[in-house]
Amino acid sequence: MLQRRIPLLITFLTGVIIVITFFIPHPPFGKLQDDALVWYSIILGFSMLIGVDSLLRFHYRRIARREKGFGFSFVFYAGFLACFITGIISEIKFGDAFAEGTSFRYLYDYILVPLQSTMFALLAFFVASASYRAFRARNFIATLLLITAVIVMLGRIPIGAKIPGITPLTDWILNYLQLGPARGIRIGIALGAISMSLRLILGIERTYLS
Amino acid sequence: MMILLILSLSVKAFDTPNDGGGSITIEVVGLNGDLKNGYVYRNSMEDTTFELRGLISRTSYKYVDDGAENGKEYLYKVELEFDDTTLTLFTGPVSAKAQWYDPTRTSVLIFLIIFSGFVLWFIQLARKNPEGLFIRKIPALDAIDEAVGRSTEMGKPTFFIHGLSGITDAGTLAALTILRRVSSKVAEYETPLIVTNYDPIVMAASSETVKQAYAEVGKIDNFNEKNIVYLTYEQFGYTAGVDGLMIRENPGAVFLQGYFYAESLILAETGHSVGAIQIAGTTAATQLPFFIAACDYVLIGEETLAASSYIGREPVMLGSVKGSDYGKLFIMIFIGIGVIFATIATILNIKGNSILMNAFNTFMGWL
Amino acid sequence: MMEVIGIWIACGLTIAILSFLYGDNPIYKFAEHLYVGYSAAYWLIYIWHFEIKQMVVQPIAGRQPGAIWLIIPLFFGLLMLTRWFPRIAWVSRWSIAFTVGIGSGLVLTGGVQGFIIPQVKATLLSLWTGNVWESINNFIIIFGVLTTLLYFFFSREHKGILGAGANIGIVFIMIAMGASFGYTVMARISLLIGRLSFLWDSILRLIRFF
Amino acid sequence: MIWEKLTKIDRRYIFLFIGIVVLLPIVFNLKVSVKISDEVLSAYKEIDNLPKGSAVMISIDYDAASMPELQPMLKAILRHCFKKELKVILINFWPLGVPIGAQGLEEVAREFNKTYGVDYINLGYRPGDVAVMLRMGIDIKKVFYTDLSGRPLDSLPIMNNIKNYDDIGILVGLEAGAMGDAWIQYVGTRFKQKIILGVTAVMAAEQYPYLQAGQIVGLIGGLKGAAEYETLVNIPGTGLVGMASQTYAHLTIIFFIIIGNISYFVLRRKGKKK
Repeated sequence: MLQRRIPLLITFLTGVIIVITFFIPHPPFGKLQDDALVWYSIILGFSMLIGVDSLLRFHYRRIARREKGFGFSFVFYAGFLACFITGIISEIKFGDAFAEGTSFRYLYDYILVPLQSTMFALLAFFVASASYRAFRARNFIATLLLITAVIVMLGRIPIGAKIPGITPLTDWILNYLQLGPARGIRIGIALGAISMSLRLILGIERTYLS
Repeated sequence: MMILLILSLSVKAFDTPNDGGGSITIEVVGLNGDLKNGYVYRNSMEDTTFELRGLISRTSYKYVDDGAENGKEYLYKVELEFDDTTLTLFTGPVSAKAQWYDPTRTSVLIFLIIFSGFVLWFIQLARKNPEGLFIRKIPALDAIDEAVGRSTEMGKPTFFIHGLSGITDAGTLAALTILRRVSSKVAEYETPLIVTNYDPIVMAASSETVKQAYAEVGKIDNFNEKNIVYLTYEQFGYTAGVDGLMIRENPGAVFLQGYFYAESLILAETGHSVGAIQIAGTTAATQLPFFIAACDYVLIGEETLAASSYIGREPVMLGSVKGSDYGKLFIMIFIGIGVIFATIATILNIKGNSILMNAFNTFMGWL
Repeated sequence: MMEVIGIWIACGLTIAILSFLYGDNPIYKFAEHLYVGYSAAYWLIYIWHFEIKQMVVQPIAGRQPGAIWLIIPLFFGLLMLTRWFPRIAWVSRWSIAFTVGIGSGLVLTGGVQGFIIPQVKATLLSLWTGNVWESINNFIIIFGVLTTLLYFFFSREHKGILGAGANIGIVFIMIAMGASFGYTVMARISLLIGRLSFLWDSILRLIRFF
Repeated sequence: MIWEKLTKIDRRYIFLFIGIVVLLPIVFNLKVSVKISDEVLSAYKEIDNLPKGSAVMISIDYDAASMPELQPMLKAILRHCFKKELKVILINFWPLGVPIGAQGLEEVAREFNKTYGVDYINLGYRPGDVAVMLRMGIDIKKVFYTDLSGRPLDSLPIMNNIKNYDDIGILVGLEAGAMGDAWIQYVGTRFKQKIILGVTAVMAAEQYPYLQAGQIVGLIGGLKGAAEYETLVNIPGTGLVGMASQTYAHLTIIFFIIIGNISYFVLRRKGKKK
């Protein structure tokens, strides 16, 4: 009862209220959708404590048991503490850890930014290796994939403009040919998501509960 | 010229429509770009003073006064400054009120009723008559058992990698259904399963899902909460962490499910480099091409969302899929009729008859 | 001086992540563990600063009207913490159910208003516009949307007209996939350009410094 | 034999080639010229046709990761706005993008000798995403009481004539994520705001439905879009340099695809003979 029925009821009520208030501008309903987003992020904040705690324990265990590569768990702790401590200090000292000039920002600029953008940049290499492997004219559909990809790739660089027809063809593919399927896929996803939401509200879909 | 302009000017004050109240809109009608400044003053009908509220917008010729009290009457005075003259106009009394229904959203309401109607109707039908419901083949979902099986034969763990969306995203909930299937297979074969999480709420839900699956096949003792890993709520930190785990744990099967952003290809290429069978599914239309290029099986968009019905094959679920298909059919027919209407309207319009065209445009405006 | 040290660190981390291309190695492991640790703490500070502090603490401390409603997310947030106690961990399902309810409600209304209606509306094109090419392009868009939607019919076997339509749909889908892939290559390369420019500029700066 | 080796080529060779061709133009400062596409031209025209003194709101919805693509765009658009004597209001929906946006704005404003608070303003970041967008439709000053550095908005002359979206000529969203959809769905749909999106190249293909539906009036996609805009404004920047690396990298990838297909067909023919 408490474990299954109540959660289903909570989902039902919350979902229905959110949907109904969408059509009612009158206070206090009009703002409810916006408020709900804020509420969601507050709950997310609490859950993050659980998540981070499990991560800290994971590395603590590795060190305690001297598991293979446990030395790197010290690096993990160093990174965690460096950020956490500078964050707390900057928050107390300046009231805003994210302001320019705090030690927290210094670490952000010189540790997080390069890590983040280099990780992202790895994609340039993976895009090359994936296209080398995947774009083979194995059958009709694979050939289509390959041909459109190559045409658009050429059309996006200035040299493509020198091959007659490539630029207009690329523009035509992007503006018309791919527009229909792109729209169809998205309408499909939206419909699927709506149908899924209905199932959730009705309590038919309850993977995580039973 | 100037006199003509001024004679044609008027000012309107009305309750701002379709809102939560507390707001009155003042609109100057008949202006066309010569306005230098337009000041709006308000009198609360309690004394004779007019208080400056703000300026008329020079692009929309409107001012929205949000400081009105609901139900209280106000008078407004508008001073319009032109290059060579100033004009003062009065309007009111007017009061603000909150509306109980937003008619601009009627089309949303109608669509929701029709679509939910189909889904509910077919769920009801399925309850009464559970036989004969069909769902087309989705190869990527059939491959789940094979992938876990092969991973077991090779003595390698199975990886389930969640995307970056939270629990509020339909794609994440679909991912959880697939996780449910994967974990019951894994529990049955007694191979290790590692679930990586980006979002802590999803982690909690994953943990519940996997635990339930293990309990169902009677292997609850084999369930290890520590294998439901939380990494970090940072896109590429998560990617770096998952990549590292994959390279070191060397999985035989990798499931990439949920909403992904750019990291999709980094993860899929790393999974491929360790030789795992990869089954991906996402509602992120932008990332589908990369999964198609780098993975063995891909659930395309809506296929992901149909997964729970496909796997469970429960009549009510299949009924909802059927209802949703009818919703899709409704949209297609709607598009079809709309296109025919638009075509006829355009042809008539070219020939000089604009009645249908105007009707069409009115309809589009309402929609 | 701090900036020079920062650039050294950033360069080092950039190279450490790039080394992953060669294969797993201790330098990458170092960067990876630092990254996970650092960013986990970063989001704790982030959530505190931007969500808990600004959306919970300040409204309550400032006795803002409506702050009383924050009791709802706080209640469900606290329930989430029951995950620390395995025997009552199931209570956290209530919070999960609440967030699922919020999500379903938002998807139902947002999906229709924000996506389905505008996209369907944009597809209501005329098949004859007075211009042959424009008319053909309109037809292609409409045809692409409809056949793609046919591919996403699940409750009937893809045979006969439905089968033919769905097959055309998958052809359109693959063209869209190829176009999107080809178009994306550019972005991925841009990221690498950004990173390599940074490395090159930093090298020049460091050379000048010494 | 050689073809068999090629199909199983160690992907690290591909990585090496890509690294080299991207690095060379950066080191030797090579440039290429670009052709202008319609969607960038229409974005340019929309801004170009705004009357002098109109306000352009630019939303920085990206962080360092997408800086290589979106920062050249930001700078090119700012240069255009300042050249046309338009007022610029910068806001942020990605807190991590705040310093990036500020840096670009200050740099370009200095080039044009513009005055803060009169010609441009940086409102900074307020949490709440969509809620902030919606509330700005009522009154910007009720969401952003102060600018980035804490000055009250009422004390800055640029904000005198600006209350909400009605007073914003064009909204330019520079997007690396889902914020662009939110701008369109919430602000475009509800407040009838004209929107131009500048997006990373990966997202660009996805925006065409919006462009075609008239939900956005212009689209600038990726580094190429930035390079095109730089060309239109006639002030070359990092976008154009990057295009050279881009060109060589694309050609390298296409070269590898061709090699891959030749080896595939040669091997298949051999397989058939056997």
